[in-house]
Amino acid sequence: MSITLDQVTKRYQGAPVVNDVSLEVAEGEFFVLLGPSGSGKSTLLRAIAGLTGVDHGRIALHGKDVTHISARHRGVGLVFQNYALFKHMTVAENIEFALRVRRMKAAERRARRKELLRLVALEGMDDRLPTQLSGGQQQRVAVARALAHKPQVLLLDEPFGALDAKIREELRRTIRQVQRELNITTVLVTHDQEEAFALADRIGVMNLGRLLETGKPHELYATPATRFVATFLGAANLLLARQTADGIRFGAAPVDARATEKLDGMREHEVVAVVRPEEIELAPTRDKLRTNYIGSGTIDEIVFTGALERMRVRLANGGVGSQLSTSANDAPAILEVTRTQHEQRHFPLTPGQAVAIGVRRIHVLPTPLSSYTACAADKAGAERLASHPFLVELASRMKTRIVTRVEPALGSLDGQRADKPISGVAVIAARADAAAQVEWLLENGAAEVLVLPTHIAPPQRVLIHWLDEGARRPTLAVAASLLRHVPAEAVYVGIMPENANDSQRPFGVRTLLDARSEAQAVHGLEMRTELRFGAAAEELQRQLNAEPDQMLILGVSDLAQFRATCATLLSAATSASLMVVYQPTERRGTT
Amino acid sequence: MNGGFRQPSILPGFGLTLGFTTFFLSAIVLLPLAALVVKATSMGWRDFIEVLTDPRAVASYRLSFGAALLAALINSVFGFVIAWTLVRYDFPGRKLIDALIDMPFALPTAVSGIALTAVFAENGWIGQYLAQLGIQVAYTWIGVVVALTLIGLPFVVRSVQPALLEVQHDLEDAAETLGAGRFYIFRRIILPTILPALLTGFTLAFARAVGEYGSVIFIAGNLPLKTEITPLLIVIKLEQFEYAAAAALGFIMLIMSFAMLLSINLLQAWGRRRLTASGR
Amino acid sequence: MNGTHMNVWQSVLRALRGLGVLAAAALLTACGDGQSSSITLLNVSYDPTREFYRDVNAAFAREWLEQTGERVSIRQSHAGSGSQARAVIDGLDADVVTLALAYDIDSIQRNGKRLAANWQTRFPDNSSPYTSTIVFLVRAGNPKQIRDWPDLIKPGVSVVTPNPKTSGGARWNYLAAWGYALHKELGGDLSRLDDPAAAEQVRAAEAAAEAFVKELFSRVPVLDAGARGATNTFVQRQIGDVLIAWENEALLALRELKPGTVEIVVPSTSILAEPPVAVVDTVVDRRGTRQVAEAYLKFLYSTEGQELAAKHYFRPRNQEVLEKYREQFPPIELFTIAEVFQDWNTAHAKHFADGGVFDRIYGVKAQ
Amino acid sequence: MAGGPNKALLAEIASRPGRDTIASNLIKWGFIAVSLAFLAALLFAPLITVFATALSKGWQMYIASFEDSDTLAAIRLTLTTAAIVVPLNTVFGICAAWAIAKFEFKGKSVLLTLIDLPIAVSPVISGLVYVLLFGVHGWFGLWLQEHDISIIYALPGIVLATMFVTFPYVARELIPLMQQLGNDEEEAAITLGAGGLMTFFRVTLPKVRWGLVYGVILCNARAMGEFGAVSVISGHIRGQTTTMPLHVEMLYNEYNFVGAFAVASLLTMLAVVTLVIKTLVEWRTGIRKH
Repeated sequence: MSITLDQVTKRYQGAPVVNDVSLEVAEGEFFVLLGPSGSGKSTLLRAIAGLTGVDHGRIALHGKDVTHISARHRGVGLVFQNYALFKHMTVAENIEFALRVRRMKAAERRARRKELLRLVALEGMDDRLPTQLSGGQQQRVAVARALAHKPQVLLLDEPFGALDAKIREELRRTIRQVQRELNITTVLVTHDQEEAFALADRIGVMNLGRLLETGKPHELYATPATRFVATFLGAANLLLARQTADGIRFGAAPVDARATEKLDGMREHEVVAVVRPEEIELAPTRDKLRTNYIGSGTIDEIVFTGALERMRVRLANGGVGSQLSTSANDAPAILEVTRTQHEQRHFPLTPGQAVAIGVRRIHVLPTPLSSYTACAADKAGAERLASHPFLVELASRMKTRIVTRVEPALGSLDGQRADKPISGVAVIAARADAAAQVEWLLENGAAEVLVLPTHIAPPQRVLIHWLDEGARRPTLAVAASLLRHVPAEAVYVGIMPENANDSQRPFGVRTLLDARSEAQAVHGLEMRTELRFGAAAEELQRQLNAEPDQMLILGVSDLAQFRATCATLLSAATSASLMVVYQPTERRGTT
Repeated sequence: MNGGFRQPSILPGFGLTLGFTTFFLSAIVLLPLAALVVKATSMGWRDFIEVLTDPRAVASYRLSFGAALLAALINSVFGFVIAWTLVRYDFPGRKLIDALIDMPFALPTAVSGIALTAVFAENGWIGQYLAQLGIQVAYTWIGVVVALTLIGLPFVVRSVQPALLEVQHDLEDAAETLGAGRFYIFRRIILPTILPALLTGFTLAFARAVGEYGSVIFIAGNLPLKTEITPLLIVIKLEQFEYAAAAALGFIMLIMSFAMLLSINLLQAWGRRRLTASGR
Repeated sequence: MNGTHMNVWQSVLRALRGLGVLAAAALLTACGDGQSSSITLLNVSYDPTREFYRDVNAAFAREWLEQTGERVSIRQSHAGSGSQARAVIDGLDADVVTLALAYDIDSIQRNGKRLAANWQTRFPDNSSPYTSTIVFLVRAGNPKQIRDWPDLIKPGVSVVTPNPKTSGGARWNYLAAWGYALHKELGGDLSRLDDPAAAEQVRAAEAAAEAFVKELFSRVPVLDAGARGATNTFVQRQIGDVLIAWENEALLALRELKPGTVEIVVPSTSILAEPPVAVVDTVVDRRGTRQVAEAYLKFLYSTEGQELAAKHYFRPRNQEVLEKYREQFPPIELFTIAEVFQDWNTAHAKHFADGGVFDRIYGVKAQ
Repeated sequence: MAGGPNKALLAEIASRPGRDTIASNLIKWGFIAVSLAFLAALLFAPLITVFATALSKGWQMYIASFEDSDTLAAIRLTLTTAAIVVPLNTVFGICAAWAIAKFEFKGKSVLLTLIDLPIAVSPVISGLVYVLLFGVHGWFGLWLQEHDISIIYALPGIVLATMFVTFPYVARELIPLMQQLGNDEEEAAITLGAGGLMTFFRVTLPKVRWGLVYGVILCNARAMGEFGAVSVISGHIRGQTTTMPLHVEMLYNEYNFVGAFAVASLLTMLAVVTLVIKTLVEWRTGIRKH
């Protein structure tokens, strides 16, 4: 491996800007770090170059740990967004800088310089000053300069940011060509997905300091695992659906979903479906569709963009409430659709026209967190909860919605049931009888319950624990999903009984390692692990009290066990929020 | 007035501001200096030369210009170090020190002279230790250098400080990833970048020091041929009512300083043109 | 741009505007401040007389009010004697000048014609209402055993005196040393200077005097620009073993500066320093203040004026007052400028002008 | 103008591998030590001397020094002078900066040098030139005398000499700053229909206000502290034409060291004022950011 990052964390004033990033870049690979500004990608690049120290984790180049080696000895080439050429030196002097530092003989320097200038197509510019060159030429010089000392890896920090579109494309081609010719491992940082697709062998998408997903461009585009990647890599319609035994169901319309996974022994639940605009088919009537019908609608707006036609289609009643991008619950959903010239000719459309809508391909996100349902015994309580700042922030980051639900029977233990199953993440306010409410919600079909104290800040640290091994998978899935949207550190707390004997201890450590590797392998979640001894509830309570602004994700598979251990945890007034993940064992037990 | 004389620009106010500038400049600076020149030239060529080549005058040029040059050099080094420290490091009291740098401007020169003499005399706080080393500062040419260094210090620090603040960190980062050591970065990247500012500071410190009178006479010793500065010689001429001779000495100092300032300004204008030349 | 941001800026502008208004007001008051109802006199004097004239002014104003019923206020200007003379030449409207040496008033006469050539005869005693002489100030206990002029050029003695080129007082010091040497070489008979028969002897004596003064100045580590500067160098900085100073300066220093650390040594022979006073004719005539200006200077000769002079360590001309302060002013053999140097202009031309004796002893070539 | 380090940047640099070493700490503290030692010897020691002497006989004597009417007159004169000189030089500095920084014309370097020139002129000469102009024997002397106008040995002379000496400071601060900032925003304002004055007050001035404030502070400090030039032209009339620096010298020559250094210490307070202004405005702009 050419570049290996192992749980790299960098904090500024306590807040992590690069959060537990692990990554391997292969020899000769062109890797693109893609993310919005402030996602930590540039910081990560600077950490690889040695221009920023890391607070945690290791960085290795070609198998050699360079975490504590200064930038000047790392032997990387770095190209800056604003070129950073030495203005008082000529092109030749700029390029030879690294060679001069290494006391190379003048003749060799000259030869190397000529070679590099040929490589970046700037022959004969040797004696110019940077100010006499155009922006594109300057960046070429910067690339040549970064390559002069034959670095092991080439790092490019938004190298095209300051250039106009045409020169950008030209330079992009040059860089790709140079990279292929030298077969040099390259990491490029950009916020432009088109650029990433054009250049990358592999893309890593970063947000909020976390590396969310890595993969080949077309894989990431077709099967993203997260909402963020789905929407950041091109346009996407995010739709709420239910996964049933028959397939995906949008509102009333069941869709025969060949492309999606089976229910896999789980209960019927809410899922998030990604539908790319170009995967939507429009037809005059339902029977003219060659694909799965999901509903009907009217054309809202059409924009001509050359090769493609872009339009917004308002879904008719059938699809109401299933769309995530709008904040209002009962607003009619809008779908983005793009059509090719061919399709346009085949079925010309005008605004206001009614159409039948079909989908060619649906991708269901593996995330267990789909939407939030603020539950309270009365309307005011539910509304108050729905406008909780943290919840609102979380929902907007996840591009999902919050619905309110009034359940007068909430928390009553007299066996009164909810009239319809609770979907999405149930949210309740922290209060003395929260444990009973959680239990009631879990019994009524909720798979996750979020308990929110009135005043909390977004967590700096998220603790993860499950009371029973059976709850491990869903807990990790929820944690991974949540942590992609919260800039916090993840810590798995393993708890052994106080009186654990020596033979049990290695077992505990192994549990930790298993948990970590499963989180990494299955969910792409990097987390720390801590091993504690004592009673689970007390230990967790102690951990939560140790620092402010924490969150606990607790996996449960047995309600009796939950009641026994966590009633006190929930009734105690803490400043931490709690996410309970429920995986009933009885069904597992029966299979 | 602005035909081929200036390059066209859409900004207004050129005539007004340049007019006011030249008027004010003429009234406050050029007219009085013209009086000086006329006075100096009123004495006849032979006398003029005689006054300027008097061995005592020549000795005083050597001291005035030599000490001013030395002081400006010392300031260039230490002024840079101070500016660097103020810009690149954070330490308790930094802001206060930053504010105190301008002190030599506000302190009447006589006060600085008296205070410096008190500090550097053989029984002064610092002078007593230097005396043990056999170094006498007050009443020697070293004292002159010390006084002129104090006078010129703010010029260098205040010229270099903004330049250092502006040095792009990217440049240093680039140099570091290319394998340059810290001293190499300093020598090849930082120094060339701030050199114009340092040069300006040096020139101003030098120009100011050459003419300094108030603080120097207290610490210099004022022995003819040894520790007598040119401005003191001018005062002596005045005491003898030889206005023309005083003006002549003032004039020659002015010419030398002007030549120096002009050459530095031209050098910088040239440098700026070179670095911001076409190509956009 | 946001609100607070603008506010800061506006307050700066407001401050600048305020300054402008203040400036205008100041200009107006400055212009209106020409004449007040009472008579004002400007006495342009030199540095060491500040305290003395403060008392004189108060006493004279009282007396003038009693005699004439007019209020008079006297403004003082003090700086080096030479630069004060220059200021008057260049237009400083002094009603009276009270300077350190006649040469400076002569210069005013010569360069500006602002007073009559015979100014020095208009008041008694060469127009010098008080005198002083040159004495030595040494460290407490007189460790170097300095008693008289020859002791100043003993090995290891370091002398502090100001620069005769810039300080009027220093010229007295220089001339006192020169006069002493001549006096000694000529066997105490200064009248032989004018005796053509003794020309040979006088020439030898002059050579000896020059050698003496040269030796003396070779021991000077610091040539301060002014007399007070030299005193500070000697007393505060502890430079030198002996300070050559005016008697009044030495007495003042004894009282004002670190009492007990220095003492006065009176040499056997010294010069009679006569600080002259004069009315500036053109000014008093223009301003119509001649009467009060002359009364002011005459007041200096009155018993009260003489008492004040003695109090401020100047030797009074009035013998009765002098006797009263005898303790302060020990008898000393004094020679005058006229006896040794003819007059100030001659002395200045020979000794202090460029290429004169003083330049010569510092090795500057004669022109 | 002065400025401090960017703390976030410093923190990042300090975190770099290879930076948190003994060597870099040594260099850092070495630089600080050298700076402090140099400043201590050259700047702080004299400053402490000033304050130590001023306070050598206790606070009461220190305060009493300012009760003397001549001292008060000197302070008043100095403030008056500064109040006239600083605004005039500020206006000049702004005009000169606009003409020089915003336009390209021939002879710019010469003009720049002429503006710098007063720095290079010996203070003695700076005073003398006005004597040569306005003295009785000067160019305008006779005319002035006939019209009974006094310039030298009066406030106008002091103002002129001070103006000469402090002439370059505002311009020198502004010119490089405005040159560096370029013309883009002004040109944008003009194309949007703003007039020259509006462009200046709404676009240019807010950008360069720091340089301007600092230049004004410098100009003011220098105006209040000037000794040599004013000495030549003041006439030293007690309570009337003695500025603070001259008064300091006078008191010193009277062996009134406490009084002399008390007045001098007042002038050193200017640095404190600078600091306060700077901190105040930094604080206010700090509020703006949040």
